[in-house]
Amino acid sequence: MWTWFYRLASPPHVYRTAAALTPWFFAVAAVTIGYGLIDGLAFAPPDYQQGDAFRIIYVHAPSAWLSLFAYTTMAFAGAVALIWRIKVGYAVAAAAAPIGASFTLVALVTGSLWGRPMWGTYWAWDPRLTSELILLFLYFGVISLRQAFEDPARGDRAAALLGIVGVINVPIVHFSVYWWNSLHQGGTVMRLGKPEMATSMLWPLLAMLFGFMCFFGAVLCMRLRGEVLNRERQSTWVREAVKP
Amino acid sequence: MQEATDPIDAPRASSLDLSADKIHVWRGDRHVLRGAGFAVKAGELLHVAGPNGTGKTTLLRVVCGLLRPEQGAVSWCGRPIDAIRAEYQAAMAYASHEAALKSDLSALENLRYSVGLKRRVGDHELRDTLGRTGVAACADLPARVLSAGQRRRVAMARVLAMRAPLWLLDEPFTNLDSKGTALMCRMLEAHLDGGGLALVVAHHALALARPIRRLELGE
Amino acid sequence: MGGYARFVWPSIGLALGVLIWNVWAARRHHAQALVRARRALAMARSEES
Amino acid sequence: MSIGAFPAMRLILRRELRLYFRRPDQLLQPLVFFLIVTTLFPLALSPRLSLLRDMAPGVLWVAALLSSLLSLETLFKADAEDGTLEQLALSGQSLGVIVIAKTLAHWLVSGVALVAMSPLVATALAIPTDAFPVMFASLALGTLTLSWLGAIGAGLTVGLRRGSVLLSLIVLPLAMPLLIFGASATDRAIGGESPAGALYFLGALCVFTTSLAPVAAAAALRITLE
Repeated sequence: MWTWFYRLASPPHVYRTAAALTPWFFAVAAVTIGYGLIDGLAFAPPDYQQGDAFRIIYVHAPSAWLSLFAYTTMAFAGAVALIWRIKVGYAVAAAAAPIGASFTLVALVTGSLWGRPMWGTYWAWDPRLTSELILLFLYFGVISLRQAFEDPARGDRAAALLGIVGVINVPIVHFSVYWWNSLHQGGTVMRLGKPEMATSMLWPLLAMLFGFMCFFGAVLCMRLRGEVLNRERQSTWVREAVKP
Repeated sequence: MQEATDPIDAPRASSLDLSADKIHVWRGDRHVLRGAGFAVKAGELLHVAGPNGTGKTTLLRVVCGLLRPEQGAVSWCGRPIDAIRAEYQAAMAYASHEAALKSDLSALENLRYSVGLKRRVGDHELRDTLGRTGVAACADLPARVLSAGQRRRVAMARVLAMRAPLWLLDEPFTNLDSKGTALMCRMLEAHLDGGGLALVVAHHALALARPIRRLELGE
Repeated sequence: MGGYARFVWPSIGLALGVLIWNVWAARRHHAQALVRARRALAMARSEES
Repeated sequence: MSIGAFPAMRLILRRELRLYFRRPDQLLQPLVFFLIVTTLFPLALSPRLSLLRDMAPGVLWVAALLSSLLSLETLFKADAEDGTLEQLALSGQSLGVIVIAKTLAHWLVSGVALVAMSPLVATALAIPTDAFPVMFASLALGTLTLSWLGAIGAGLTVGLRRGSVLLSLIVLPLAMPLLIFGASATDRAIGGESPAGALYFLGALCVFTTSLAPVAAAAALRITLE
C-alpha cells in the first residue's frame, strides 16, 4: 500500500520533480513579491501611529513566518525520515536548515531596525524578538550537529532528532518568554505588528507571505537537488544523470 | 585446571542458528560490506578473517545489532534480530576488541555490573569464573592496574559468566600469552561442545581441534 | 518615507539581499554537488579500467 | 531468567554512584566551577549588596546551568570511550532503562551537590534566608530537568571529538525556559511575592522532560553508537 509513496519519495523521482517545480515556484514568487513590495511600499497608506516605519512589516513578518515554517518543515521531514526510513527526508531537512536560518536572521535584523524608531533602541528584549533569537540558536545547533559527524548518514539522523526535540521546545520557549516579559515589563513595550489592519495594508502583506513561501519552495527544491546528489553519488541513476 | 562446560541458559537445542544474508554497509562513500552473508548452527564456529579495513569489526557490530545495515538482515533462530532485540541480546555475549572495563572499578565489580544485567549472579560465582580464566588474584584490584593480558582474561571471564549460547568475539587473542591463547581455545572448544555458537574475528588462524568454517572478507 | 527611510530601506535591502544570497548559495550548492558526483564517476571509471 | 527493568536500573544506579565516588575530583570540579563563576559577578559588577540582591537569582541560575552542563559532557562519553557503553547497550536491557538510570545518578550527584552548595553562594550574594526553601526547590527541579535535556545532548554528541562546545550549543537554547522560571521563582521569593506560578511551571517542565527525554536520549544513543 505504501509502495506508491516510496516510489514518489525515491531519490531520482524527487531529483527530477524538484527540477521541474523550481521555475514555477520562482515565477509565482517573483510576481507576488514584486506586487507586494510595490503596493506595500508605494500605495498602502501609512499607519496612523507608526507612520511609514510600519512598512518594515512587509519583509519582517514574512521572514519571521518563514523562519518558523522552515523549522517545522525541517523537523517534519526529519521525523518522516527517522520513522519511515525515507532517506529523502534527510535531504529535505538538510536543505531547509540554512534557508530557515537566513530568514531568522532577516527577521531579527528587520525587527531591530523597526524597534529603533518605535522603542528608541535597537534591542528591547521584546518577547517575539527574543524567541526569534532562541530559534536562531536552535538552527545553529542543528546545522553544527549535522556538520560535526564525519559519517553524513549519522549526522543526518542526529540532526533530525535534534530538530524534533527543538520543534517541541519552540512553543515552550515562546510561552515562557512571553511570561517572562509580562513579568518584567508589564506590557509597556509596544509589540511589533498589530492584529487589526486595513485591507489596503493587508493585501500586500498577504502577497508577501505567499511570495516568501513560494520562494522558500523554489530555493528548497534547488538545495534539495544538491543534497540528493551528494547522498546518491554512488548510485547508477546519478551516474547516468551527471554523465558529461 | 577445571574445564567443565557451563550450562547454557537457553532452550537447549540443536535448533539454535544464526544467519546473515547479503549485508551491505556504507560508511560515507565507502562500501564497507558488499553482500556478506553466512549461516552458523549450534556447535559451529565461524572464523571471520581478512586483512585490515575489510569490515570484520563492522560485520560483527552488524551481527550484534549495534549497527543497522543498509541492506540485508541478521536472523537468530529464523527471526530478524530487530524484532527480538531483548531475547537476542540475552542469548548473546559480545566481546569487543578492547577489554571494555571501567578502570576505576575492580575486576569483580566490572563483572558484577555487566553480567548482572543479563542474569542474576552472585559474587561467589563470579570469583569462580575469574579463577577459571586465571585472574582470581585480580578480582579486587581496580582494572586500572591490570596488564593488558589480564584485562583480556577478565573480559573472557565476562563472556563465560554470561552463559550465553552465542559468543561474538572481536580479536579475542590480542594481548594474550601462549598459555592464555591455549586457554581461550579450550574455552571455545568447550563452548561448542556444549551446543554453543561462536563468531570469532581474528586475523590469524585458530588452532582448534575441529573443522572451522571460515568467512574471508575483502575478496 | 516620513523620516523613517533610514530604517525602512535597509530592511528592504537586507531582505532582498538575503533572497538573492539564497538563490546564489543554492545554485552553488547544486553545482558543487554536480562536480563531486562527476568526480566520483570519473574515479569509479578509472578503477574499472 | 533475565533481569527486570527495575533491578537493572538499581544495578546501573549503584554502578554509577560507585564510579562517581571513586573519582571525587570529577564530582568536585563542577562545584568549584559553580563557586568561581558566582564570584566573578560581584567582582565584575559591584559589591553593593542591593545590586547583588537584584542580580542574585540570575547569577545563581546561570552558574548552576553552566556547572551542571560541565559534568553532563561525560555522562555517556566516559563509557563510550572504554567500550562499556556497548556492553550496556547489548545487556538485554532497553536503552531507555540505561539512560534513566545514568541520568538519575548524574542528578543525584551533581544536582543534589549543587543544592547543598547553594546556601553558601546565596549568602555571598545577599539572598535572604527566607528565600532559601524556594531556591532549594527550584534548583532541585531545574537541575533534574537540565539533566534530562543534557542527556539528549550528551547522547547526540557522544561520539564526537569536540563535543563539549557543541553540547552547550545544543542544550542551552533548550534550557532557556528553565532559566526563566527558575530565576524568577527565586527572585519572587526574595521580593516576598508568591513564587508558586514559576515553581508550578518548573514542575511541569520537569514532569514533561522526565517523560519524554529518556525516549529522545535513547534514540540519540542508538544513532551515535553505530
